[in-house]
Amino acid sequence: MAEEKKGRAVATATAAKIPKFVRGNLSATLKAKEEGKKVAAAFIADGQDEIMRAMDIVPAWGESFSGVCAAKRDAEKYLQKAESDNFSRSLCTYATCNIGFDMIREEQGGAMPEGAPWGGMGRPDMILGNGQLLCDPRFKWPQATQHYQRDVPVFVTNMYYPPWDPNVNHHDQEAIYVKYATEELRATVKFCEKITGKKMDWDRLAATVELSDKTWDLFIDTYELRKHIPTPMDTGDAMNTMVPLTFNLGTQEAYDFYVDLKAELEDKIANGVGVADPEKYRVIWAAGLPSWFALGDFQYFNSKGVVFPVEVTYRGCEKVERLDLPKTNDPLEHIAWRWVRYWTHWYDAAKKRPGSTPKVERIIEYIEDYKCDGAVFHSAFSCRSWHAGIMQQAVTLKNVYKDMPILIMEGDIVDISSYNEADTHNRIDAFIETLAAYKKRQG
Amino acid sequence: MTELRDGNGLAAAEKLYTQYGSRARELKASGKKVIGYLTALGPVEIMTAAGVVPIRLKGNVSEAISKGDAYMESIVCPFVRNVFDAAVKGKYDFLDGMVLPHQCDSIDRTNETWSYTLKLPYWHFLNVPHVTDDPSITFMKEILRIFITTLEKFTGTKITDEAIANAVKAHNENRRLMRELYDLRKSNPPLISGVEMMKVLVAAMSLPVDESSALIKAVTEEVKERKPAGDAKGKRIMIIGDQIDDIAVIDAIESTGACLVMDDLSLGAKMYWQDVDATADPVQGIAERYLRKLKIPTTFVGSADTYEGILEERFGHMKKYVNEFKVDGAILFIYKYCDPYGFEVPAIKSYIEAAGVPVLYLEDEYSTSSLARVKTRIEAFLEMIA
Amino acid sequence: MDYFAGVDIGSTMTKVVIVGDRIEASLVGPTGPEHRKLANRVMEEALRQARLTFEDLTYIVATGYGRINVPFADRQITEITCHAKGLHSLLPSVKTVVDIGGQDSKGIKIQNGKVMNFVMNDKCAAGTGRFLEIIADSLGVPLEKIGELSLTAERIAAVSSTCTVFAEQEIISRLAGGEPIANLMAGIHDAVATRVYSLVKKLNVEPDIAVTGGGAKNIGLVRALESKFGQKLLVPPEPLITGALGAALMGKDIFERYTSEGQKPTRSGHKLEEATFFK
Amino acid sequence: MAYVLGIDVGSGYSKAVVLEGDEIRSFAVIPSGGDYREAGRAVAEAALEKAKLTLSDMVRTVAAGYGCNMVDIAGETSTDLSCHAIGVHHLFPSVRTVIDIGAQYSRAIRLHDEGRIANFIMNEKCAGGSGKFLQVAAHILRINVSDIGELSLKAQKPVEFTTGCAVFAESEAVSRISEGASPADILAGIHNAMASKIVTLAVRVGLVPDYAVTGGGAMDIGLVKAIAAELGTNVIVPEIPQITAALGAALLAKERV
Repeated sequence: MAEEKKGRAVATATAAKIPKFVRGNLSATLKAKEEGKKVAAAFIADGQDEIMRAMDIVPAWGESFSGVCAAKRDAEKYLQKAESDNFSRSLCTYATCNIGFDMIREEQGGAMPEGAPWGGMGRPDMILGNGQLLCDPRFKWPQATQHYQRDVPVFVTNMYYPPWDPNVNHHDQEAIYVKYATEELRATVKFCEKITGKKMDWDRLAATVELSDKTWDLFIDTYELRKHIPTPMDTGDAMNTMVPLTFNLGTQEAYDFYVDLKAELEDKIANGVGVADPEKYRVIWAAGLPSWFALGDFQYFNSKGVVFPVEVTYRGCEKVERLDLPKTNDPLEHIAWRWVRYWTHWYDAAKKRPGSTPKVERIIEYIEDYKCDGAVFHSAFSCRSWHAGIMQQAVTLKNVYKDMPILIMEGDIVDISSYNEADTHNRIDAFIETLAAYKKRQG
Repeated sequence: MTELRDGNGLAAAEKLYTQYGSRARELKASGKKVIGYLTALGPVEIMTAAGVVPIRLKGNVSEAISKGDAYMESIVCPFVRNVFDAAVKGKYDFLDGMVLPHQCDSIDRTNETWSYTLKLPYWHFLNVPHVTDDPSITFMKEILRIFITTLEKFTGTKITDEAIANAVKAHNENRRLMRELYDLRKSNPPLISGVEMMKVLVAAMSLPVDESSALIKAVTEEVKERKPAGDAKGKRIMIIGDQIDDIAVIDAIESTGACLVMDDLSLGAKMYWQDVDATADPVQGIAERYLRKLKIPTTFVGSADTYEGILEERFGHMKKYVNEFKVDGAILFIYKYCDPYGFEVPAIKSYIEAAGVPVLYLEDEYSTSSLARVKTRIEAFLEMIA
Repeated sequence: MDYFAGVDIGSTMTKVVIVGDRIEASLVGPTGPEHRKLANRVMEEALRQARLTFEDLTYIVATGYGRINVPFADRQITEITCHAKGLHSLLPSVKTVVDIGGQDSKGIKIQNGKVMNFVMNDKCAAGTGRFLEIIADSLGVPLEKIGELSLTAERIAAVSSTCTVFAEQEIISRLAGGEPIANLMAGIHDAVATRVYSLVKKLNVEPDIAVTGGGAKNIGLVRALESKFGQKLLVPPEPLITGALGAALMGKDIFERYTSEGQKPTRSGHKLEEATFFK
Repeated sequence: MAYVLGIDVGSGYSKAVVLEGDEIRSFAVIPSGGDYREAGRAVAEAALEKAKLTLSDMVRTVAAGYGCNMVDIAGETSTDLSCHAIGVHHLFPSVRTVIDIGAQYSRAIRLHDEGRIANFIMNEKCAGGSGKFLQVAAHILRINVSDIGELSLKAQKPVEFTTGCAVFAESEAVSRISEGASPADILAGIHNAMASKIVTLAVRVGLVPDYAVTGGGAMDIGLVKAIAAELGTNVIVPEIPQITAALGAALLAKERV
């Protein structure tokens, strides 16, 4: 029922530390002033994490804050505020929720909106956008925000990777993309130096990049423990445990978090503790951001013996050695290579399977490695970037696994008006029955 | 195509508008290769230089999306969905290939849906950047060169810089001619109606550049002959939006006695106001035009020091139009699910209103299903500014 | 004495108002495919009320969703302009009008009877009277009762789906889940009020605020709107007829403007007849 | 002889089937109204009465459908999707794709050879293509839903509907009527609009013949014809298309005996 707050689906003790991370990141934006630090409104997976960390710039994660508003079912008033100035209800609700919040704060002369979740988010000194392939709001949202915070400078960089084309060898294009991304990152550094009035400490940046490489590796090592049957950790948890990687990359805390998580998972495996008991079906969360206001649905799956040992969403990294990055002494060029190679990591595999695509190859790899019986996609209506193209992925997947059950759920990341619990559970039940029939046939 | 005689330019445009793509179909039958493309970012100069027939794709606002829904999400831009639906239904069965320029998520994220569903012999995704700094220009040149090579591979003929330079000349001329026709809208009442103009704009984007230029010339000569008729009471309206490629909305405006005198549409002024500079390396000029000159919301602009300055960079051209074409009111017509335009609405609206021009903001699908409602809004807006 | 008629054909109701130096007659009849062509019947009835003949009418203005279907009207004007006009004549202090009709919800900013700005709901039935109709219908509660019913709620049972059809289903299952009908009614009124409020908020809202249209007859909705706007809302005595009244008054203005210039306004010349294209 | 009972409590109607062995001993269909628990009881009683039996004669009872969790007289529950699959397979073993048109949802269900559910798609945020469309049509034309099918067959030139939304189809229909479209043309237009939406769902689960159309919508001959035309092949319609899920539930109960 809409008015009940859903508890997050957290099975691991380590994941319970996540709210601290999120609160910490929010309060950092509030404390920055007195600590003499600059705050940058920033977006996840924009390749700028290490630059900010190395320059003591405090990131204000709009997506995170909107997610918190959604999880607390507190977003509607901000969505409406944005709507009142003609922002369409069909736009990215991460953005409109944040913009609505900013609008209220600006109207109050900077005073925090009353009842802002977890104390709210601080006013930025700069906005770092990225007109990259990840989504349009990453450069439109900063523009829209600047309309209400006219004194806040906006810098938008651009990082691309070669588009998928089965008839083209993307390796021939990598150099162009890496050169471009490196120059764009360099421009980001220049902008940050201008705003902070500090010079970049290149050794510190190199060290930060090294730390995030280590974090990437540790993250994958940790998550690959979930291959174990029964799986010790579910996607419901992963929607929490992604926080350090996604929002705190390049910090020791992030690294340490996964040390703890890894230890806990190893312990669970040793004691044969699984997410669901008994574990009946293993399903991949194949694409899509979750409905932050309905994370409890993962528990609903688990309660019926369905577990998600793996998800594509928020697994924003790979074992660095698997990317086999060319050696370079320029940390920015290293980030660029890591960027291009990560986003094109499944291209070669896709070439080997006519009719396939890299996105689908990634899903196939996980289905095989994690022994999955089915796939669930989530399509959020307000976010084209992650959710347009899902039907195509599902179709392509069906060509490989003929009768494997696939469920495409529809909802949103923030806007609860798209959600009907009874209806969602009804679909989940039917999906589980298709899983049953499928497993039976598999024998 | 129908021979252009004096005084039948508009009739020819009408025919090409109602039977969209008929000329490309003819040319295909005569052995030409036809390449479809989406949006104002399709580098027509290069396609022309390659000797293929470029046609900018449109949908059909009065046809409900059906077959396409089996492959493409309904959260995708309704324009893109409608064009895709038309393609799936075989309306563009004469295409040899397609070029999808990276304008927005709705195009980028459906690239595979398009290519894997339509399975055309030639396919290219042109990865146009969203920012305009020098590294981006260099990058744009690189991807244009990649585009050129794939076209060469497909057609089996080299695309010389000379051919590109000539194509640039032809398209600059085409744009000059269209601006000349736009000038005839400055009189009061305008010599050419918004509905007629829309038909010409649509017809023009379905033709090889020389035929397009010939058509525009013929229309201009025909329209020049007209004498400014009657006393002009009708309000002078400007429409702003992306690809509005049907007369339905324009007719809704003009049937109330107002006249559409100017646009900032992606198949109108946005297309025809900026030429390609003749540069030593012709690709340089093309890169600069598409990246730095085109005023579209998917290209980030923000180099000015003040926000006011940035607004001028982004929307200043609209203020010029307002003055040059004596605009009384502006209609901002945005498609649902369009992030690039959607996030600009408050900025554009307040900017134009600050210029003393009332703005009606309409958000709709690429469909006539709600035309009656849209019409009521437009009429009320005109009653309001009367 | 000159008499002016306004005909407002909405998606669910047809309204006719005749004015001389006062309101001579005002009538509300249903609109349906077979009714709306019979605007002439409603007009005949109104004339009978006013003891007038069609020939006594000096000028007729049609408004509303079906305004083009009134052959005997001399002029068509949108309901937005007419609502502003009509309401201003009834409640001169009002600066913001919230009109909740069968298919449309509107917000109108007015200044001495003129439209300064307006907004209309997009092609979504949420936040329109139709939403309430469908819900009332599916729960078998008479439409005129749901407002009262909602006021007896001990709490507002929030309804999450905005889409009319799915909200209907959500409510049915919530009802089955034991949620009292009154709470759910409060929930849907709150939902409609919320949609209408965020729509009207696009105007810079100034008091006094009035509610018109079928929605204004729903006390539950008016209360819900008041809690959103955080102030008392005015409701005209006959909230359904403001559009038709405005149309009649617009006709009066047009006529007087012409005569002051020594001209006669052009009439449609149609007799009081059905819209011919229905035959 | 062992009797089992299958109940399907849908958002529009509730259905019950009493099974004797493999034979349908009796069935009942009643409007669900607000209270699913009550609807479940009532429809079961109606069916039992026809069979001159009581609940105590039932060895097992399975409830399915939107309100199945409310039905207290059932031993266990299942989703109506699987039950449709089982019910249809029982009646027509050759069917691989079931198109079910309910009051608010339309669904395409793919069946395994042995009649289990392999895949399914339902209309999501949009009620276009659902029975709601027909209710709306009946509402504006002031006719009974049951008369729609026959009337639609008289269409001269079906109206082209541009909206998919059931609620706004109403305003579109009204304006088409005002443009002179006949009720038959409107209905045929609505059927075509629904059919193309529904078949789109079927495409998404993978078109595999034979096709069966079930649910209240299947009682609309005009709609069934439109769907067949859109599919370009014949479709099978059960004698009593509304009760396939209830039948499936009963079969499930029998299986579990």
